[in-house]
Amino acid sequence: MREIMYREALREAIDEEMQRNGDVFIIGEGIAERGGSYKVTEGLLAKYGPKRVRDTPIAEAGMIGVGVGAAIAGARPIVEILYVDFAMLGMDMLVNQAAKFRLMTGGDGRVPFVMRTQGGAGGGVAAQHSQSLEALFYHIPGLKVVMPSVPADAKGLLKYALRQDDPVMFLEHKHLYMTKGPVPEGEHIVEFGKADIKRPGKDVTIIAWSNMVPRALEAAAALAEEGIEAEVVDPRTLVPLDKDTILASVARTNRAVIVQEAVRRGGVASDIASIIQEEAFYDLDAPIEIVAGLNIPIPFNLELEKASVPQKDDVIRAARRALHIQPMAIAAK
Amino acid sequence: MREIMYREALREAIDEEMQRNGDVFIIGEGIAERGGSYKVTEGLLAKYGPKRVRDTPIAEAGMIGVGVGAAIAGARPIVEILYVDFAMLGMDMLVNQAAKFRLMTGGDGRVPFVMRTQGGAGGGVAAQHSQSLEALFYHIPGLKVVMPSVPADAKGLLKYALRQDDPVMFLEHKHLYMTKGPVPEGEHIVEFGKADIKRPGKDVTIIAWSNMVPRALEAAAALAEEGIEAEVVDPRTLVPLDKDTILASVARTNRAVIVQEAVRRGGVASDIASIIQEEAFYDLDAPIEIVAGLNIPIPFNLELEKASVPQKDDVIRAARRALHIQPMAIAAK
Amino acid sequence: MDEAAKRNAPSREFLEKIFRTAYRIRVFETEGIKLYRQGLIRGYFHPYLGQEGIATGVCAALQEGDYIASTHRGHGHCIAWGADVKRMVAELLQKESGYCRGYGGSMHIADIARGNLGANGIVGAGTPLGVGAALAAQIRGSDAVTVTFTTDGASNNGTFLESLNLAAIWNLSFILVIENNQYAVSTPIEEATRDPDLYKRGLSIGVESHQVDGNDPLAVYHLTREAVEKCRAGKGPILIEAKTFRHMGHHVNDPGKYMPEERLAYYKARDPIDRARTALIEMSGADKADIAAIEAEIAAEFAEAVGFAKESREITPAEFREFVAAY
Amino acid sequence: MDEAAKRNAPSREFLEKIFRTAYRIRVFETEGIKLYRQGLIRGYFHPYLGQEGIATGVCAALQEGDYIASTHRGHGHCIAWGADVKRMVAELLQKESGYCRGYGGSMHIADIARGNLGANGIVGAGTPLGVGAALAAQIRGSDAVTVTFTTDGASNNGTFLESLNLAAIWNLSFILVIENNQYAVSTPIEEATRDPDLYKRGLSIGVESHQVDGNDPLAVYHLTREAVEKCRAGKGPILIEAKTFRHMGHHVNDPGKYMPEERLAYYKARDPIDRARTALIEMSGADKADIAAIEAEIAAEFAEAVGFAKESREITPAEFREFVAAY
Ligand SMILES: Cc1ncc(C[n+]2csc(CCOP(=O)(O)OP(=O)(O)O)c2C)c(N)n1
Ligand SMILES: Cc1ncc(C[n+]2csc(CCOP(=O)(O)OP(=O)(O)O)c2C)c(N)n1
Ligand SMILES: [Mg+2]
Ligand SMILES: [Mg+2]
Repeated sequence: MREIMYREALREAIDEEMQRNGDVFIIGEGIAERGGSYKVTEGLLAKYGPKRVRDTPIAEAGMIGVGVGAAIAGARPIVEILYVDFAMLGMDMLVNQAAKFRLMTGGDGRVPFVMRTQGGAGGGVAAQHSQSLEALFYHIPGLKVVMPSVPADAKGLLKYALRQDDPVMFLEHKHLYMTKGPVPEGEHIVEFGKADIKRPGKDVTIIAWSNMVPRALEAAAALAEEGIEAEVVDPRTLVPLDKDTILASVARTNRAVIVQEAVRRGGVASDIASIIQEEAFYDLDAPIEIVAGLNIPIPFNLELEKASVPQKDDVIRAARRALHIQPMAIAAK
Repeated sequence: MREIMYREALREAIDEEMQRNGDVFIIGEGIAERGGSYKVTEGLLAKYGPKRVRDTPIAEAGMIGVGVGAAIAGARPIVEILYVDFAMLGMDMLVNQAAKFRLMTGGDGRVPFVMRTQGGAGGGVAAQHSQSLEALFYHIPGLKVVMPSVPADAKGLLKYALRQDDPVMFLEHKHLYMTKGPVPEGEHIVEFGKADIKRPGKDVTIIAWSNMVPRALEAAAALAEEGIEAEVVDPRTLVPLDKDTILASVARTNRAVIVQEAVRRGGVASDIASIIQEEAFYDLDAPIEIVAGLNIPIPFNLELEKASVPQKDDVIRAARRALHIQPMAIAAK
Repeated sequence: MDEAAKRNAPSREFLEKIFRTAYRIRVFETEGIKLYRQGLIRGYFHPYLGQEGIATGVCAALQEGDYIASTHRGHGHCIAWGADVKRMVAELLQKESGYCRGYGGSMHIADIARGNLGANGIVGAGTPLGVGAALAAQIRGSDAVTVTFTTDGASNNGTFLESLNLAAIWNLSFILVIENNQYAVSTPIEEATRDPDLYKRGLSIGVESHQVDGNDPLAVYHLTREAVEKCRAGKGPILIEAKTFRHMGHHVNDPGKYMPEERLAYYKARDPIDRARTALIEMSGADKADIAAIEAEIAAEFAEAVGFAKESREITPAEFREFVAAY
Repeated sequence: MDEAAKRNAPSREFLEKIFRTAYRIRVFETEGIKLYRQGLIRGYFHPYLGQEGIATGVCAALQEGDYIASTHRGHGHCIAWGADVKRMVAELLQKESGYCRGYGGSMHIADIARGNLGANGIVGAGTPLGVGAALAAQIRGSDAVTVTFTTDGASNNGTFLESLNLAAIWNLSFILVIENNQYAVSTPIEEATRDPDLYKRGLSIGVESHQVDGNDPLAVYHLTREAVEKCRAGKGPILIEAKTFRHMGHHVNDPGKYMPEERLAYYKARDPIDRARTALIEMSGADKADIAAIEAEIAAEFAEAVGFAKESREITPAEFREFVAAY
């Protein structure tokens, strides 16, 4: 299969869905004339014209709110927010409007709205441009939360998102845009709520999403050299969450490591851990390990930034702990 | 000791701290002339004048932002937000400014800012006026999260909050304002990070905060009639969290039930569960039970509202499950 | 007949429609408050009493296919938009036959199918939502106009600037109607902003903006009609500030003591219902009996709605479980 | 000497200070870009090139005890406020001796102790923060004035309306300086709003508002001085829109091809550094040698700062662990 970049896969999804459905449109800062800060929307203005591809002023609450309104009126907006950090300006529209509309209207009102944005640390963009905020959306009933780790999932999930009637927080990662992978041409759909086993293994289950998937895979490769076969499970969508695949994997391996870039306190990893211990308590041979960001804003200094988010070695160490391999033993090995 | 209402305890704390420190001031919608929607601020305008007690327009982002700015400049603002739901309008100021300022300035910048607000369901105020959103603040490093359940804690914690140099999310509960309890007069301080055992017991640990504390206590009383001695632990502050008291209790009881009014998915209960299973795995004789709100916005209909948040019986059932008491057995009893 | 002539000689049918709408709102609120005091309605109830002229005049200038978005004080907009009073009362009584099946209540009544995007419990939120509907209409090439009813309070909120500015740069068919009732709960507008003439804010960002007496349903209608026509001709958005005053406190349980008596008396003397009634009598020749018949009919309609709502059932636990499963 | 006379005959000392400040910013940005291209600076770097006249003129009108709040394009404000260039460069190089010990970087340089509330990575956020500082000053009975530097882009953001309105109702000693450089990244202001004269938005909410040529440091100074005096007399807040233009793209890696050449040429011909230099020469009699000496001194100062920064150490893991423990 041809290999394309994550950002190209996203563009292809938008392009195909705009072609397929005249109700799909996209707004965002610099997404039209300039093709977007991550070049996801390059070429769309030329192809679909200024009605359906629009630049906006710097007004995140307004953009998101207008998107939600358009969705309520039956259109299918994509609102691109440059950094997930800036989505905080539009939280009311997400939390109190988009997420609640369906219930508040007794089911009649639907909000086929997609917010695309990106998060994650790396490159010294500091505390206000580096967060991983999926937990905030995850906690709000009514929002779907999608975090693709590879180009094929990016395309398939975005196409699926654009056919849903509920608001979708589509969270990309700044470090994945230029990563490449095989992506089917044309109609390629990845349904929500279906985890993907990115690497099979029998000794320990590593659950990771977004940019932590490549990191978990590196760790798994390193663990394999020690004879440990880690299974890497990528939920792909956090809401809905594919509990079945996670629990089935843990039932096989009896050990779980959850890796998230977001800070440890109150992250999605905690929730997944709470589910595993609740539903697979008797499967577990060791405490569930959570590898997560430190409980701090991301520092500018590159070394400190690196120290603030999980690295390959952190995952390896956690897997060993889950397998009761003492640091001593490792050192001796 | 004299008994006063939760709202009176809050007022006393503000009053005493305003008296003590001329840098303390309060702003909010209707808090000055009208004395606040919950009468917490009654009388303060007359006593401290319009410079330190101010009504604001309906501009939550502005109010919070202005409070944060004043704090950076060394004052000690209290910003009252009518409903925690409305704090979503000011999320950027909380998440990207207040919480991050200390780190971004390498420690020089401090933000002695207190946001007082209230949450919780009850009384048919529907989806946009009923949320319990502590998990959103809990996940943001740099914010302290305080949730008093009784008048004495309300006073002591608020006084302590007004002497801290970091931003505090002081989350009250709409159903607690008129509850009464003993409150020491004058200097009464409750430090952050010290859980309170609201009822001692040896069979099961029930962790609950805010309005779930009275509910947990009712459940504990009912359980006692069945011969089950539940210990009710109230963390009082979620950030910082008193892990030690929680873990020590679980080490004694070997069973934990966590009760939160907020929705189940991604709530603080999940995080506490993740900590207990991580640090007290071998103490646990049963999966940690989480009793939480349904994963939906709160409906208007009173019956549905009630069905959406934990009730006494839900806590009782969870405690029994944690003790491996089968529903059958109960029915037979 | 040109607009000016029409203005001077509106049809009896039209005048009757205006009066009926305004009066229907008045009855709904007055009787609704009684139901509230009987404990049949829970949660918040923000009466539209005194402001009926605005919803009435604005909605009379709109047509099928248009959209409206409303506020926490939304009953009037809903009724003026032609909602079924039965389903409204049923919603307030948290019944399954209500507009939101009892899930929403007073602050969330919506009628999506017919283009009412709903009341809103968040002050200011209706503005971006309305601009969004106008954007959807523009993208679809429809000539629909969207009206957001908003408030003086919301005009000091960031959504006001952000969304009206978006509507302006995109030339959307959007009309923002500020119901300036001069209070946000107990805070008078003079304490909330230096310049209580809110239409100026539209001018400052290049939006055609007007001020009107919100207690005059016909004046509101005529101004809105012109605005609607301009919008359909691609000359939107337009801002209309309608000055008005509540007849009572902020919500049912607010005595509203802070409202100065003379000011209240001034506005009560300019009651929009009286003006609609007088217009109907003076401009179309309707007599007292005609009026009495209409009023009786509307009262009966409300009584019937209460009966309907009381007899309606609530959502069952099974239905609720099914609903919850989607989350 | 009254203000008008002073305006025509500013002292050599004053003119030299203006030139030094403007030139210091110019050197900082020009040389800083080189460090960036060498890979010594990471993350974002938004040069203030072309806009130096604004920070220079505004800060010259302030005094110790006043506050400023800045933007993502904040180096110039920081320098004009008298920051130590050594500690600024050290911050950009993520060193422990930097203003934020390397935790903040370009977008977060602050100097709390001296009343600089900091640059900000969130467009528009400096406005409420600045209003807050002004509020704190008022409560304390201090006569401090707070200036927030903001942008054309931020003027379409809700924080603009909300916070300026709060400053207005509370008569705060607050000056909002909009640096209207007519672009938000690649989006021209004409596409972001209908009326590019942003000062009108202040007028619409009753705030005294002015427009000034942002490329003229002395004009900016004089206008700000008047505004500061009014503020100290309790007549704040005041809005100043300073028109200007960037000399290059949005950040170091943006070629800025979308900026029309003639417009760029127009503004480059009105370069604020040239104007400050010319003023110093023409109004105070400084000669080429004097100028050359100042320029050499500032260049040396920057070179020294780079040396200082390079030799400085980074935060140690132990220090970091201690820092983290507070969270
Ligand atoms: C964002 C937000 N802040 C505060 C409230 C609480 N609240 C409800 S109505 C109201 C006053 C509204 O005044 P105004 O906007 O002028 O509308 P009016 O009630 O006069 O119709 C307030 C403060 C709210 N619902 N939403
Ligand atoms: C709230 C927010 N939205 C978007 C951005 C991304 N961003 C950084 S600078 C910029 C353009 C800013 O333009 P303007 O406000 O006019 O300031 P200028 O760069 O011209 O100084 C944008 C969109 C941001 N930092 N913050
Ligand atoms: Mg009002
Ligand atoms: Mg700009």
